[in-house]
Amino acid sequence: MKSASSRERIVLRAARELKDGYYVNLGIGMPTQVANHVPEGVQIILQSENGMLGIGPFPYEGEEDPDLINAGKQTITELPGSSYFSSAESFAMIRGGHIDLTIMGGMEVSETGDLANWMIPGKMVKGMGGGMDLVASAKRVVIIMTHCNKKGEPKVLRECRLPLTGVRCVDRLITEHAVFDFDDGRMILRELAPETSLDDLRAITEARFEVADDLREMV
Amino acid sequence: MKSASSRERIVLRAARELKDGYYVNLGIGMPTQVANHVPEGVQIILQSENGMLGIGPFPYEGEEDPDLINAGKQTITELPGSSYFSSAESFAMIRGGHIDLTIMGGMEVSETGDLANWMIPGKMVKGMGGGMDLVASAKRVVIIMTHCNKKGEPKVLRECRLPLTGVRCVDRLITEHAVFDFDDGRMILRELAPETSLDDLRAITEARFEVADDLREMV
Amino acid sequence: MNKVVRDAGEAIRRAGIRDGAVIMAGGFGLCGIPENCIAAIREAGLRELTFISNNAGVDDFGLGLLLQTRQIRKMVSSYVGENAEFERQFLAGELEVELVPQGTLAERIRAAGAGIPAFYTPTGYGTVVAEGKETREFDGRMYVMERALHADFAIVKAHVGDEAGNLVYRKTARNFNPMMAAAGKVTIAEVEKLVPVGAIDPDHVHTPGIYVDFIFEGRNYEKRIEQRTNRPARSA
Amino acid sequence: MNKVVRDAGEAIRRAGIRDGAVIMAGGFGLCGIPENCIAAIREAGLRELTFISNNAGVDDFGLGLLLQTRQIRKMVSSYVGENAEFERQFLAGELEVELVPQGTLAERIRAAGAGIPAFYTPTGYGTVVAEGKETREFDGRMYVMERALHADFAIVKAHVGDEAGNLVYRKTARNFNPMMAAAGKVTIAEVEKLVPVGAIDPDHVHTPGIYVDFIFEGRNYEKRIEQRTNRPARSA
Repeated sequence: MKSASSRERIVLRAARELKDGYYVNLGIGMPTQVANHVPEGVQIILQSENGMLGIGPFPYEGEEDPDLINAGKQTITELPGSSYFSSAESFAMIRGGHIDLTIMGGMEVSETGDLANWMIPGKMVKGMGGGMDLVASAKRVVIIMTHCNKKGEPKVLRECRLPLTGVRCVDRLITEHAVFDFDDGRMILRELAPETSLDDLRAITEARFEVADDLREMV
Repeated sequence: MKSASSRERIVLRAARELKDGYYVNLGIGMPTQVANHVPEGVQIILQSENGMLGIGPFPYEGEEDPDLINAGKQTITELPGSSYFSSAESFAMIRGGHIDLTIMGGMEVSETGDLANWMIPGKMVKGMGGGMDLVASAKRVVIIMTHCNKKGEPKVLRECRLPLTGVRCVDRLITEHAVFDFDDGRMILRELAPETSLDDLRAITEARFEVADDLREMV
Repeated sequence: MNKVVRDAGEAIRRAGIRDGAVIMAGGFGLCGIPENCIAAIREAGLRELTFISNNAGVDDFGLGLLLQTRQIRKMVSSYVGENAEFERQFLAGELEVELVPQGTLAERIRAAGAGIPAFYTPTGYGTVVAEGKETREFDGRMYVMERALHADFAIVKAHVGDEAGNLVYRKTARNFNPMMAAAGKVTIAEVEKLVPVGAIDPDHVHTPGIYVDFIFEGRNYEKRIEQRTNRPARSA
Repeated sequence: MNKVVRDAGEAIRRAGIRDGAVIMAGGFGLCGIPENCIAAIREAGLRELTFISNNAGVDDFGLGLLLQTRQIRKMVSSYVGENAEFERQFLAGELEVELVPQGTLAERIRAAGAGIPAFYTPTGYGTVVAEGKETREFDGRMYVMERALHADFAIVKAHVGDEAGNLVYRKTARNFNPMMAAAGKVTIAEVEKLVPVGAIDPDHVHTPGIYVDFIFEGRNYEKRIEQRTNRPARSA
C-alpha cells in the first residue's frame, strides 16, 4: 500500500471515531484532515487549544483574518455558535476532561498505551505545545500513525524509545493496517485491514497484543 | 466620647488611608461608610468581591437593579470604567495581591497583628465570606473598630480569644483612640487621639505596644 | 446533540438529578440564582440533597425554599446568614454545614472544572479552616492545600444563552455561575432569553457551550432584591 | 492615576524595564503579539532578557526580532519551531530554553496572577517534564506539582482598551494575554484602539483595568499571518 493511500485510509477510519455532539480537538497535520470526513448526520464541534470552540473552514481567499488562527497557526473562520477564550480557560477545558475526543499523530506507541510524539530524533527539540495536556486529559485519546517508519521499522513497540508525551494515555491506535484498543495496560487488536493477515501484522508490530474475540475487518 | 462620634472619627481617619489610584475593597458595615469621605483630589476604584470593579453610589429610588449588588447584597450602580467578572476571577484578583487596600471591621486584634472578626461569641456561626481571603492577600490590611467592646473590655489583646480570621495579617489598626501599625510581629503606636493620654490608652489596651519616636496626634 | 429542553422540570428529569445528589447552585445572595431549577427540585420532592452554593437564600426565597421543605441535608457555603429556618435546622442538628472561605470556595470549584486536583492558598492559614489540612511553605510564606470541589450536577442562571449552550451573564449576577457550569458533571443552564445559535458575539461568551448539557428559557423570574438601598428619586 | 502613555518607548521607560528583566509577552504564534512593545525593546537595546511567551516568533517578526539582535538570554515557551535563528543560537549554546507544556504554562501564569504558589496537574506525569518535580497521587491518579510562574513585566496586546486599562481582545488574539496581564508585576498594554473610560460595556471586559499599569494606542500594526490557508475566492 502506498503512503498516500495509507494516510487516506487512516484518516477515513479515524473519521468514524467522530460521534454526534462530540467536542473534538484535532492535532496538527494528518489529524486536521479528519475534519474533512465527518460522517453524514454527525455534528461535531472542533476546539482549538489557542482559545476557540467552533472552528470553521479556511477563509475565502482575501478574507484571512490575522486574529483568527488555529493551533497550527493557519487562518480559519468562525461558525455560528463559536466562542473565544483565553489559553488558561482553553486548557482548563482540556485538563478538566471536557473534550470528548482528541485525535493526534504519533511517532511511537507502546503496548501499554504510552505515547511518544514530540521529539523527532536527530532534530532540534521544538517543544510539546499542547499535546501533553491533551493526551493526559481528553476523555478519549485516539492516535493515528503509519504502522512503520520510512525505513520499515516498527513504531508499535513494547516500550517507547523516544521521550514520552504521556504514560498509558492512548485509548485507541489506528494505523493503515489495524485498530488497537488499550485497556488498563492491555493491548487488544480490534480491526485488521482486509489485505493484512494476522501474521503480517505480528511481523511489523513489536508490541504484544491480544486479539479481540470479535475481531472485525477494518473498513 | 459617644459611640456615634467614635465611629465617625474612625471612619474619617480611615478615609485618610485612601490614596489616589488605589483599588480598594471595603468590608461590610462601618468600612462601607469610608467611601463617603474620599479626600479631595483622590480617586479610588472600589472592588466588590462578588465580581465587580468600580462600585458606584446607591441607585436612585426606583432604579434598583437586582443583577447589580455589592458584597453586602445592597443594590448599587456602576460607573464609567466598571467591569464585571466571576467570583473565581474576583478572588484571583484578591489572592494575587492586586487589591491595594482593604479596610475591614474587627472584633479583636492581637499585638502581633492577628485578627478575629468572623465568629460572634454566643451567636450562630454564619461564615467568613470573603474576609479570610482579603486579609490574607490584600497589599495593605487596615482594621477599624472601637477600642473596647460595649462592656468596656479591651479588644486590642495580647492574643485573640475568638477564632482567627488571619494570622499576622493586620498592617494598621484604627480605633477612636489611636492608630497602630504592625511590623513583623511588633505593634507600634503611631497616632494618639487629642483627648486620650498614653496612660489612658494603656489602661484600655491589653496588647503591649511600642510608641513611635514621631508619635503624632490623631486627626 | 440538542441541548434545549422545555423547562426546568424536563431538565432535572433528563439530567437525572436524584435523591442524595450533590448539586452546585450559582448565585451570590439572591443575585443570579437559578430560580426555575430550584422550584423544579422543590416540586420533584428530591431529598437528602447536598448543595454547594455561596449562600443559602432567605427564608422564603432561593435555596431557603428547599430548606422549608427539608430537602437539603448539607450545605457547603461561605456565608449562611439571613435565614432563620437555616439557623433553626442547623442548631437542631438537622442540617450539616461546611463553611469555606469565599475565595477558596470559588477556586476549589474552578479547580474541579479545570482538572486541578489540589492547589495551595494563603487563605485561612493559622485558622480553623486549616485544621486537618496539609500546610506548606513556599518562598517563605505558609499556605494551605485545598482540594477540588466536585458536584454531580450544576444548576446555573445566565441572562442570555444560545441553543449551543453558550452563556452570557449580566452584571454581578455572574458570580459563581461560570465556575459551577464548568464543574458540574451534568450542567443545566436556565436563561432569561434563549436565542438561536449565532446570535451571541463569540467574543462576548462568558461560558462556552461545551460546559452546558441542558438549557432552557426560564419563566416568571422574580429576581428578588435582598437589600434595597437607594438615593431619593432623580428630580425630573 | 493616569495610565495612558504616548507610545511603547515611554511605556517601557516608565515601567522601568531593564537589562536582565523577566518579561511575559502575550500572543500565540504571531497572533495577538505586542508588536509595538517588542519594537521598543529592540530600539532600547535592552539585553540579557528572559522571555516567557508561548512561542518565539519567526526569524524576522515577533520575538524573532529580539533574537536577531541577541537581546534574549532565555526563553520559556511551549513550542519554538519556525525560527532558524532561534535554532542556531540554541544549538550554539547562546540561548537557554525551558520548554513547558502549553496548558501547564498557561496555568502557571494564571497561578502567578491569582496568588496560587503551586498546583497539581496530570500533564507530563511520567515524562521528562516531571523530572525533578514532586509527584503525588490524588484519588488514584498521579499528578505533577507545578509552581506559579512570575515575571517582572508583562507586555500584552488587546484590540480595544480604555483609559482605565480595561481590555477587550479580538478572536484568537486573546490567547495568553489575559493571564499575563494579571501575572506581570508591572503590565503594559498596547491596543489597536484606545477609547475613553465608559466606552466599553462592563460585561464585555476581558481584562479588568486593575491589572494594567500603562496603556497606549499602538501604531502601524502589521499583524503578520504565519500560515495563510484559504479557499478560492467567493464567486461574486
